[in-house]
Amino acid sequence: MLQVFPDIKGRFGDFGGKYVPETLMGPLQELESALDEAMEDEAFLKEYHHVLQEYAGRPTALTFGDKVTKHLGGAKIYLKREDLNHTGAHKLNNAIGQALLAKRMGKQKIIAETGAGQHGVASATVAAKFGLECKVFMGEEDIRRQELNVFRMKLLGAEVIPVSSGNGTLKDATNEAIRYWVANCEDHFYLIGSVVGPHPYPRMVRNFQRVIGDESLRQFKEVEPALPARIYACVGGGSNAMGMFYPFLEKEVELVGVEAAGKGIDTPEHAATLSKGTPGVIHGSLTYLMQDENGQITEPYSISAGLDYPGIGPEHAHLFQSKRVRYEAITDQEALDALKLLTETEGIIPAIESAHALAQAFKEVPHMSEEETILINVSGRGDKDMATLMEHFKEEVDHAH
Amino acid sequence: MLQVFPDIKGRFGDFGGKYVPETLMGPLQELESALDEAMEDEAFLKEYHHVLQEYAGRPTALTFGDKVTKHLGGAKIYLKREDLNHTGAHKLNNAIGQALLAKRMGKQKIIAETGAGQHGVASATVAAKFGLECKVFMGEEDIRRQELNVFRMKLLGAEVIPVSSGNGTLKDATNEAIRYWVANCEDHFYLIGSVVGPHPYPRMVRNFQRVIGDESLRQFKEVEPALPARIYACVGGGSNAMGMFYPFLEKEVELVGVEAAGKGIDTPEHAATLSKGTPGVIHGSLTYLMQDENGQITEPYSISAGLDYPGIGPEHAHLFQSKRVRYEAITDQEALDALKLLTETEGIIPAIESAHALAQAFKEVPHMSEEETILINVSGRGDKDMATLMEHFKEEVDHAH
Amino acid sequence: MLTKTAFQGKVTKTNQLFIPFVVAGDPSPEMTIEYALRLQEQGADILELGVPYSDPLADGPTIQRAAKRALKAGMSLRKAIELVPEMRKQGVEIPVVIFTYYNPVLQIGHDAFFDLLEANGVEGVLIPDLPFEESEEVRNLADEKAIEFISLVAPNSEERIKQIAEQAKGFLYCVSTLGVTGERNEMNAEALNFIKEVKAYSPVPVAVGFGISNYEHVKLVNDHADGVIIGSKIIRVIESGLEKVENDAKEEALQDFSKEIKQLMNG
Amino acid sequence: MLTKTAFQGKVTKTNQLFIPFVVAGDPSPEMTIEYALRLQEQGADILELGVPYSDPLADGPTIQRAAKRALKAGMSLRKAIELVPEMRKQGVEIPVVIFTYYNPVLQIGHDAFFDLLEANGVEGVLIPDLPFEESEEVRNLADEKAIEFISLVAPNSEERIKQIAEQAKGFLYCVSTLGVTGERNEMNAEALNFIKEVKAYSPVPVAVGFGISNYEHVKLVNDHADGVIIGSKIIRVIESGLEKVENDAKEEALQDFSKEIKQLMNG
Ligand SMILES: Cc1ncc(COP(=O)(O)O)c(C=O)c1O
Ligand SMILES: Cc1ncc(COP(=O)(O)O)c(C=O)c1O
Repeated sequence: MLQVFPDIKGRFGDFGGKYVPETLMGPLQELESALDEAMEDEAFLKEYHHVLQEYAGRPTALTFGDKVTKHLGGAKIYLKREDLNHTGAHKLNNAIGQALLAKRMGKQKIIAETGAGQHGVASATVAAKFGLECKVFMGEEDIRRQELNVFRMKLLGAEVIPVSSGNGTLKDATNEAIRYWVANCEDHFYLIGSVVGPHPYPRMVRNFQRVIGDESLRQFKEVEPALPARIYACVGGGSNAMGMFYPFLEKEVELVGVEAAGKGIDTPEHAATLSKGTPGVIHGSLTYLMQDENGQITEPYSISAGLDYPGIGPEHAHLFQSKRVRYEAITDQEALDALKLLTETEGIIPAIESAHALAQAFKEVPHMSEEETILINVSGRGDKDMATLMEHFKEEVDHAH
Repeated sequence: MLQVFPDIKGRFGDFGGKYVPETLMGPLQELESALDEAMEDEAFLKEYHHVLQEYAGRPTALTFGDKVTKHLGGAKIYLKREDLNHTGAHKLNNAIGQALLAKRMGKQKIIAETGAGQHGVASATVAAKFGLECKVFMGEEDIRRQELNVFRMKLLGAEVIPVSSGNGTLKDATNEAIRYWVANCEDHFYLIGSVVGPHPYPRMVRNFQRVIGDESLRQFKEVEPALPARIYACVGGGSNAMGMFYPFLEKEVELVGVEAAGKGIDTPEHAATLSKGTPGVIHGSLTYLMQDENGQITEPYSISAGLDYPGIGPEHAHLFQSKRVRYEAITDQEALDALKLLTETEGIIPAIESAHALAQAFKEVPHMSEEETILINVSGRGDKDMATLMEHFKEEVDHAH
Repeated sequence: MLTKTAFQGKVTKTNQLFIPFVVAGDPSPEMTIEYALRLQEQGADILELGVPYSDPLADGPTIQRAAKRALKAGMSLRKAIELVPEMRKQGVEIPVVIFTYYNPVLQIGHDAFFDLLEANGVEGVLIPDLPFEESEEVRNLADEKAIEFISLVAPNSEERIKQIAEQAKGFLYCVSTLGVTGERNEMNAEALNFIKEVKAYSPVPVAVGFGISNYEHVKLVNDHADGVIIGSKIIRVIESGLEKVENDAKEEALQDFSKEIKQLMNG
Repeated sequence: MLTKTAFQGKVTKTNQLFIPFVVAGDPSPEMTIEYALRLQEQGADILELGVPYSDPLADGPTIQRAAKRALKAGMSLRKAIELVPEMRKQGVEIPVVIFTYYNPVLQIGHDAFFDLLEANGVEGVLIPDLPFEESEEVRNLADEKAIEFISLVAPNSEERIKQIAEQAKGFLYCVSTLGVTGERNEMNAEALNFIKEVKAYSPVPVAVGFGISNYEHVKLVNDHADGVIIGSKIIRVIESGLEKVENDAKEEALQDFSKEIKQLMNG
């Protein structure tokens, strides 16, 4: 049965585990015990769901995309609106869960890594809301690229710590956050932003994100007689996808994870970990990753900062290997086109990350029947991507009229 | 009884009416008839509420601000979270209502005015969603200041029409939109963004925004035994405030509207229409406005583009005159301070507009008893204000750690 | 052929009315009087004296520019009204209609406003943003003071056309095409039908405005209505002479103006 | 006083162990051999030969910099292992422990990796991100090949301290303070208690690492443990000589190096 994953060693089939310096084994054990207790505690779960509802704005809407459906022809398109979450993406669901757990464990300080800044903002947000001290590790290159989110975190009271090691991007920020945690695990809680990292993180983050799928299942039943034929979600680390997929794993629904093909998976510039990577260890977990022949991790590329990660959650590696989930890859250009289409037809500007899922779905629906339905997880809103979008579309829209 | 306002002539006490060129009298009459029919039509109301729920993400949350309450001491602070609405502010509620009405009237083209771009984005959004052609009038000065929102509207497929008359700001954009409507009223629907303009706009917009107050009333009863002692909302044109206040007008609740005092109401640079203006006619309505001794409308000032309007909805003028609502004014600096406080304590970055309501409430709660509760309408999120906030806070937050 | 009485007999011509519009104070009060005199010379029957306003909802860009110039020169509603006796002194004899938005009137107050009009010998008043439904008090005051309150009707006034036309005073201002003031190149056939309907109800001359900018238009309107109202076109002629006025070639500018107006009205 | 056997008798000294760490290929394979020889001269008992890695989770900035230099110079896990016979040829006789992150090992494959270690005469292996729970297969392979699999214990390993210490091979690496590698100025009293506990369980010498950067540290550690592991400090000495190495003053750099190491170990 799928639901018994991960096993006691934190394995999803061949993947997962805890590949960490000895100093972290204690803190991970402490985390696991606290997590297991918390997830059995009605009061904890109640508080988590209460905060989701009265603070984050859940449940997020399930929107029927009537216009885009008409435009494309074929299966009916439904959108799960994680873009309506407070702070603009699904990331907050997990941040809330972990922050509540940190508080419960008596840790007054949290650390987090961030690439584009979405998880950093979510972490800074829960730190403010729950009165925790917050340090966000962020690559120097990303700090330059995401000035606005850096400011936002600081305004929320978080300290943003520039990481100059490596290439100064997400992978390096994660390394540095882990190093800092190693040295300061006694009173610090490390709030990881996706279903990656050593056990129990992949399980914990999935469980704090499964609210997406749980809600979708319930909402879908209210509006359609049958479950969707396919569900699409983009995959960076894989948290929005796992959160969406998990409650559907044992249902008869085709699940499609969409990676970033960047400039094309036949070029060196992509972030299609499952399509082009190989198994290995990254950030404490055995999973697929992008690496050279010597096992050195390589720098990924995607136009969307949130998918620009050389690894992937170990549960995805397992679902890939077991073929339960189909994984596809979408290029920058395809994602941008899908973003534009959704914007023009539905008045929803999605995050470029989410646009990868949209693009794959938009490719497929015209070949499906009108009786079928599909569901796409719109993991976040596009506000954060405006600078990028302007670069790509400014001329086009300026000449539209 | 308050609820009978406006009367058949569109009057709220002494205020309101239709002070428009003769050419608009026909279209306004047509609009009024269509509106009256629609609001009696169960199917129309059902669709409006359906779109609010499954597209805009309503109901928006009612959040208890436990940390800011503890920080300030005194009455318990509740926040109505219009910032969680799709596109980031209450403006969409009204845009949805009017767009549905436009469709019902068979008008395939909408026009809208915008200052900072929030209503423009909301209009462009509903235009995309409902398949309407959309022209947004925007002052040239505002276009320069709000590049991002301009791009967003264009990406949504709207045409942004630069207005160079006057000072190239909201007032002038509104003039120009009205002029364009005069010339093109046959097939164009004018989608006004606040409770201003000639009858029936103030009533219509209020009724499309009252969902804020209706929800709040219901949600408040679920969490507190008594109604809030006071309710606060910022007032630009006055739509979020009217929407919030309306269902409470006959309840025993003190209502507080908060205008923008800019650099101080004793300076020439403010937008405190009720505090410092006088009755007159602006944009087709008899109400309070800011003008010189010759009856020329003067340019207002506020750090928040959404409050930077020289008039105010006529219903507010009436509620001011009848003293049912108390109106206060908050300076730029006070609003910024309140914004920072909410951000740091609750992890919510509000729009600077909304921060005016917060600031007034924060002044008052310490003098209230802990048994009392208050409710603040957080009309929008602060994402759109990041550039302004960076200017004001960058140094401060950079030196915080 | 004009048969109806208007302006208490001051407008007695039997041919078509020529009603020009200028903005008081554009570019200066003195020049406004000069232009008024030239317009009278060219056969103007009634002068619409526009009061510049910060937010002229019913005006196109040309008149907006004129208003901006006049405001810059310090013009106001009160000053515009007080310009009328000055005009008279210098020879303007045709009736003057003060064209003003409502807000400045409100600030002076209805009674004071009409006292001012009366005291300065103003014959008529037109308030473009005060439609029939909002104007009862003002209309009554105008009647008391025997000042003509000019009403407007538009093609889309529909069942209100009759109502408005029947109570019209002075002359009835017909908006020939939908839209704000400005120059357009074609007359609208539907508009002509509309004029016919208006004439059937109106006790006073029916003049057509909004968009008349050349002799062809004038002829077309005169074939159907009792007169033409010309605004933006005249402002543009004034505008084209601004440089000369500024450079002390005032006389030349005024000669050009007269020539252009003559051409406009007579082909 | 050291009494336990380690490295199949190759470590036979009865005084305290000195276990230096260098990064293979920093700044070049040749120089790594030179430094190894100098360390042996200064009394090193075992050499930890670090394999540079792109994402060294357990290392501080100093070792990260060294890894970057070595990667730039083309170093890899395979090349690092193949450097060992070269060292032997040039006179390095002390046991060599390959220090590598797990991912490069995985890419070679467990069996191939141990074949490679064996073929090149490597005595030990340390994989900092392969904790006890994940290392069973690797430990078994190491045993088969009679290669010492070096384990680490940390103060927060708690009930696992006993488990890890009891199965330790070669020597047991004690993480003296929480944190990644780097230089610190003070030794931690709690850490000393922890060392005592570890020694009680361990069948092999207990060496302390992480943060040892001067003679005071060395003395303090030697008072309680069986040896010291010194990494970052040595890398910094190497770093300070980089310029000389580049400028063909290699001999001088090596002399400086020896002097500094001597000072570090003997005060
Ligand atoms: C909107 C959005 N979607 C998706 C992702 C990718 O993360 P994950 O794959 O963990 O959902 C991110 C990461 O920042 C994101 O911001
Ligand atoms: C977030 C927000 N609040 C308030 C306002 C002011 O408008 P109103 O007074 O109509 O609510 C605006 C206008 O753009 C706005 O964007």
